[in-house]
Amino acid sequence: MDISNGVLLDLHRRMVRIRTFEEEAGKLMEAGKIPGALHLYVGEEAVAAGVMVHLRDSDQITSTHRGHGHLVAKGGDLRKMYAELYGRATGYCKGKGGSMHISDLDLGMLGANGIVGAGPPIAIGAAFSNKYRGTDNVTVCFFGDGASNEGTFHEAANMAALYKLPVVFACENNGFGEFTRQERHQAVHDIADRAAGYGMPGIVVDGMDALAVYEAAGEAIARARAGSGPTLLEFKTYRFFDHVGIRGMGVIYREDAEVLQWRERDPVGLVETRLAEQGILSPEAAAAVHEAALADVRDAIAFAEASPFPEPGALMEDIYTVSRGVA
Amino acid sequence: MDISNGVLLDLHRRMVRIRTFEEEAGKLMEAGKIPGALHLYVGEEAVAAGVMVHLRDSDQITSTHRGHGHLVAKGGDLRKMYAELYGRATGYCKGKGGSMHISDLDLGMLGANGIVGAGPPIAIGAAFSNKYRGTDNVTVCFFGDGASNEGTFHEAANMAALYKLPVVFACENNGFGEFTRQERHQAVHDIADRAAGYGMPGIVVDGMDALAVYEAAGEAIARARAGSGPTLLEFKTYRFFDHVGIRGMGVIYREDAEVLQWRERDPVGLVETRLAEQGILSPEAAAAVHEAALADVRDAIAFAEASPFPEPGALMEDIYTVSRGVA
Amino acid sequence: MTTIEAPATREIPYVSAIAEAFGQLMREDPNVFIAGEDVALYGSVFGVTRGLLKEFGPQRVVDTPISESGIMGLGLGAAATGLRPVIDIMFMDFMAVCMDEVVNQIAKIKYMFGGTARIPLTIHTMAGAGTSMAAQHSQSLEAWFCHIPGLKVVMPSGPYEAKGLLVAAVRDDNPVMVVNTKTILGMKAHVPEQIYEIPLGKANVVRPGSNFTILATGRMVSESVKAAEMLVADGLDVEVIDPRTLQPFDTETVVQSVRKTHRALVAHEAVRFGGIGAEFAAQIQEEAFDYLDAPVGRVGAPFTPVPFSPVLEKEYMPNAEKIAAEVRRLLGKQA
Amino acid sequence: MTTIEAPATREIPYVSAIAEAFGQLMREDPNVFIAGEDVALYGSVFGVTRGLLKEFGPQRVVDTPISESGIMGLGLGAAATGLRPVIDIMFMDFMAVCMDEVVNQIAKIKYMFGGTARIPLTIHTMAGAGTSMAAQHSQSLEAWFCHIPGLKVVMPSGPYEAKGLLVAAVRDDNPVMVVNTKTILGMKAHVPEQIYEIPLGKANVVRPGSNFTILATGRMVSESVKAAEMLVADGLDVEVIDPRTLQPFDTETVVQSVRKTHRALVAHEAVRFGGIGAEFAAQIQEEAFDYLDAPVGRVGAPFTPVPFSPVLEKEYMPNAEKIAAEVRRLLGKQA
Ligand SMILES: Cc1ncc(C[n+]2csc(CCOP(=O)(O)OP(=O)(O)O)c2C)c(N)n1
Ligand SMILES: Cc1ncc(C[n+]2csc(CCOP(=O)(O)OP(=O)(O)O)c2C)c(N)n1
Ligand SMILES: [Mg+2]
Ligand SMILES: [Mg+2]
Repeated sequence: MDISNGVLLDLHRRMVRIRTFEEEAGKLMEAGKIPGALHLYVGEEAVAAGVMVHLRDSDQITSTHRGHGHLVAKGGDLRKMYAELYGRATGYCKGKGGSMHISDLDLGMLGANGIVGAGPPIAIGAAFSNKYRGTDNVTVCFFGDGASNEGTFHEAANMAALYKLPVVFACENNGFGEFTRQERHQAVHDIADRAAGYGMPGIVVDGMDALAVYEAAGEAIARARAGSGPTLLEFKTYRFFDHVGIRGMGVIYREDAEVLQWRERDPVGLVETRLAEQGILSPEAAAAVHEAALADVRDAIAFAEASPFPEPGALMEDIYTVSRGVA
Repeated sequence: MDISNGVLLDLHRRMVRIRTFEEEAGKLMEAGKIPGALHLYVGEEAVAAGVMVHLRDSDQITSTHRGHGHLVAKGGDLRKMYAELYGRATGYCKGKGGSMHISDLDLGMLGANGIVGAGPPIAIGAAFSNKYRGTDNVTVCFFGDGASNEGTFHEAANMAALYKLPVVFACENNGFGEFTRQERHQAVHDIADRAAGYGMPGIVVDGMDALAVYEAAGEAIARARAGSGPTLLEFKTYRFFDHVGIRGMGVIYREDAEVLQWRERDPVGLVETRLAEQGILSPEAAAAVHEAALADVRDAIAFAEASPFPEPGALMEDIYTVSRGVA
Repeated sequence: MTTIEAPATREIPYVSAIAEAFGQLMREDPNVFIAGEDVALYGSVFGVTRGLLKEFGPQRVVDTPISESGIMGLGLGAAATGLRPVIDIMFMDFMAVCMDEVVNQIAKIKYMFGGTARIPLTIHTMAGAGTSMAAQHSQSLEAWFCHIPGLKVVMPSGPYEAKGLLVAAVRDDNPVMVVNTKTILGMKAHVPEQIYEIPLGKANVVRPGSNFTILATGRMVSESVKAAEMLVADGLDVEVIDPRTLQPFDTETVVQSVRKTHRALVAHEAVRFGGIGAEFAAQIQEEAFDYLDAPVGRVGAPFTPVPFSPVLEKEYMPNAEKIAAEVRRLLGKQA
Repeated sequence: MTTIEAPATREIPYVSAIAEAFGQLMREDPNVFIAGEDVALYGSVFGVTRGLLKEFGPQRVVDTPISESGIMGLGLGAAATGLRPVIDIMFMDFMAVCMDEVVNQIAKIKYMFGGTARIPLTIHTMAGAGTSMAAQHSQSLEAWFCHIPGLKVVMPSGPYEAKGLLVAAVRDDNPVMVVNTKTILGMKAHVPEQIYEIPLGKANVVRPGSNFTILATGRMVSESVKAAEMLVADGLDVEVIDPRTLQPFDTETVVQSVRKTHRALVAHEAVRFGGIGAEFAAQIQEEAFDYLDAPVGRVGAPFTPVPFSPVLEKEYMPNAEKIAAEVRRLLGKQA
């Protein structure tokens, strides 16, 4: 696949923004500034970025409990995101959702989700709607290796193939469902092997390599957009941090050596090396991208911290839509 | 596979008993003598019989809403079955379950089930228990093509392969989920193709041919019994009658010609031809099997009709097990 | 609409009222579609979608695989992106297979997203015992859903309500569950031919009365009217109220009635323990305590799964006789 | 047991009481096993199974895929064939993903089979808000299960109850759901070291009192005791009752109390509308109508999904202050 320099730089920029967003969020959580649980995306940036560069605002995604990376990559407003993590009235969800429910319907981000496996059925609904309304929008459904064992994935995959829906199933196989290693939660090595059972292509992709992601996602999305039906992409990736929070090593369920080995293929580092080799991104330019991202994140954090908490009355608002004058 | 004459005759006898049981039950339902809904097994007898000849009483099966054939084949008491269909106190479930909940725990028949897709999770539980208790019992999970689209099948299949449980998934693909043809409920032709996605063998079997069923089931059951894990068997079969009741032709969702074509391969007829060719079963002997089955079924019907309805007090019994003196 | 107004006496069965409402709703709004198991080619096992496939085609009348979670999620995703889906779940018992989509997703997404989502989704299903279908095809589980903020729940008591509440449900911009009762699908009553709405959240005084209030849902409304007739002989002038919408519940209408009648009973087909009648009874005594001359009674199914055998099922089912008997028992308890 | 009796004052946290009970139950019965997500290697995200894998091995402490329906069905199939499973569902909200197994299968199989089955299965889960986990990780859904014949439901209010009720649940030959409250896992209290049972179906008078009854569940028990202390200043001598088992409910103990105190309030953390408190309130007014001087009040969560933001969640949560305020409001309504 031919990739323009602009796209390559865009990919890199999105990844850096995710990385920066997450590292700062992790620190703030550990410092007790962000309440609740944060599931951080560090190590998996290539997937979100490589998929999202193909999407328009009118294309939708469904996300997971590990959803910040998806929204950052889809162009989410960092201020509204941080404000949401902080539980402030200015957040994406007015503070009512937090990390696990962050969403931006205007960007087609149909929500992070606290229920593992909840995304696939919602994604096929959005895809059904795209087709019904005669648009050529595409829906991408992100889900984890752990989620691939929920019945909802099965039902949605079958329906997507049956109805030839414009949807891409993007499995982020980071090797663990919480603290359970893939080989202890399923007997197959490649989740992509499940695609054949529904009648759709299943493709294994190096999820640490942004260009590989870009290429595979591009084909699957084009296929969906053309009305040729769904694809299951399995991105082999790794989460550098813990399931919740930032501690990535010294944990009971994996060896530090394994973490270090994966970190050698840090997706941000990989893409930077590649772009440097191709003469597209100098070390200085790369540093500038990081600095800009950090500035944006710091600005977002400052915005969040300066934002008010929701008013008490907000508790009982937004439960029902006012429908023809009646709440 | 070498099949002894005794086994062949046993197979035939079980099939005839199912056929007779079902045809008479269908008539009685149409005559208004049996309340509720009957899902009849006529046309699919080779599957139940071909699987069940391999099973011991201590092996379990989970069944479906179309469960009579399974229990007849597993050696169920026809009197108790008919009494249950009639809602009598002498029935398998004391009249509380009816057709959709017929069961015999002593024979390892863990129940027909009114919820499509409910069987697979229960089956892996029984298989887990067999393994836990150090037995070499096997559990066979019957389910339909329609049920193969429920998430429960997916979850159970994954867990069975993961834990290498002694279970066989026996998919009775009769081409329809209620009134929806297979090609309108899934995009794959062979449900057996789903097996690879879990890490177990998947095999397509001619479900009208009792010997083919016998052979495939024998291997899968032996494999499970030996501790080598689960298998997915897909039996291609056809239901001669309607989804509920006996009307098989003149229905909106399929052509009569299709029914007639499948009826040419009537599993009972097929096995009788085969046994006649092999000189094992003369036409007279076959007729005698039918007569004996009819006599047993008539006896069962008479028993049911002569049986009392449950006493009113029975309504509030059998909800809880009396546990250490307390209900 | 060009149809000529039918005579005010046009009587049609409950099942036809549903089918008619679906047709009219789909005609008025191209974003309305129906998805469910065997709703298209077969016209639903209850007949509630008969004829729709022919008129609206397979894109808008969608047969699905047997995948309730998938279907319900499909409805949600479609509703969140501009459509107005009706999701048919054949038997209410099967709601247990897709509870997450209904309760954790559909009901909560608007709130979790800070109000940005709009989920105009109708869930359509059939509840109730009395057809010898046993424990997994006979439940009335409306209490579960009434307990969940973000959902609305309606329960029609006859053909007129079936159509009017369904229209209101589909037109509403919120998720609404329509709980029909399968044993009254054949019940006939006057149903206007043109499309009309019964406002959600408003109770209906079915039979006015002065000295006893029966609050009944679904099939129990007609049974309560029968009970009221029986109780005339006891010198009682029973008011029967049909809340029509269970969530939001029209406390006001009911409480006003009880303040007038001083005695009340709640009747539903669901299991009595933990049924929605408990909520209604609790509210009545909270809001009309000083007016009550007797405890608020409740009639519901006994605490057992639904039995198959017709003799047991008959014993199981709440009905007019049991309602009347409970009213008499309550009066014996009167302060 | 060879352990030396610990001093009567041994205080351990709720979470350790659970883990201790599991260990002792598994020691006494080789048919007891635990399955759930991350219960083995990780010892559960709440720490309730810590140490068990080491002692009992992976056959009896089973990490599962994220497949709640599969796990719950596994428990059922195992229970029906002679084992005594404990199925851990991490958050009670996830019960929505496996409702069919719980409600249509586990609860009903015995009855549907005419009594031939025995399902000694324990479902163990965590309910409650207050941890900034938002709408899908904070619900208290016990009312759903109390409405379902065939299930038993317990809700421990502290460490002593956590252990004793869990032991009773696992030893019981019926399906029992144990609903813990995640925010009191750190609460410490006296817990006997040896294995002991709290009988199912028996309420406990936590604090005797003479002129007001508060019936509270789970975390609301300790909050109600606090409220009772606050209300001393109002001249109230509040009796606090913990039903411990919600299904079957010990009506007798509660009604006796109300007949003595003449006023009552029910408190739980679940959403008030349609919560189990409605059933309790309805029963109290049915059984003690003549004794009541005021309506039976109810405290529960407001009718909204659980919000994320700590300021909103605090507003959401029922607590001692709100209970005391409601008691005072009720007294104002007194007849
Ligand atoms: C239905 C449900 N079950 C369990 C959980 C608890 N849980 C949260 S994240 C998680 C692991 C998910 O694994 P995976 O899908 O691989 O995503 P990852 O966390 O690795 O990104 C689990 C079990 C949940 N949130 N929802
Ligand atoms: C969860 C659930 N959904 C829907 C139904 C209604 N229903 C009963 S049988 C059936 C068709 C099942 O098809 P299949 O699994 O192929 O079995 P078959 O009837 O063909 O033997 C359906 C949809 C049900 N009983 N349970
Ligand atoms: Mg993972
Ligand atoms: Mg079928």
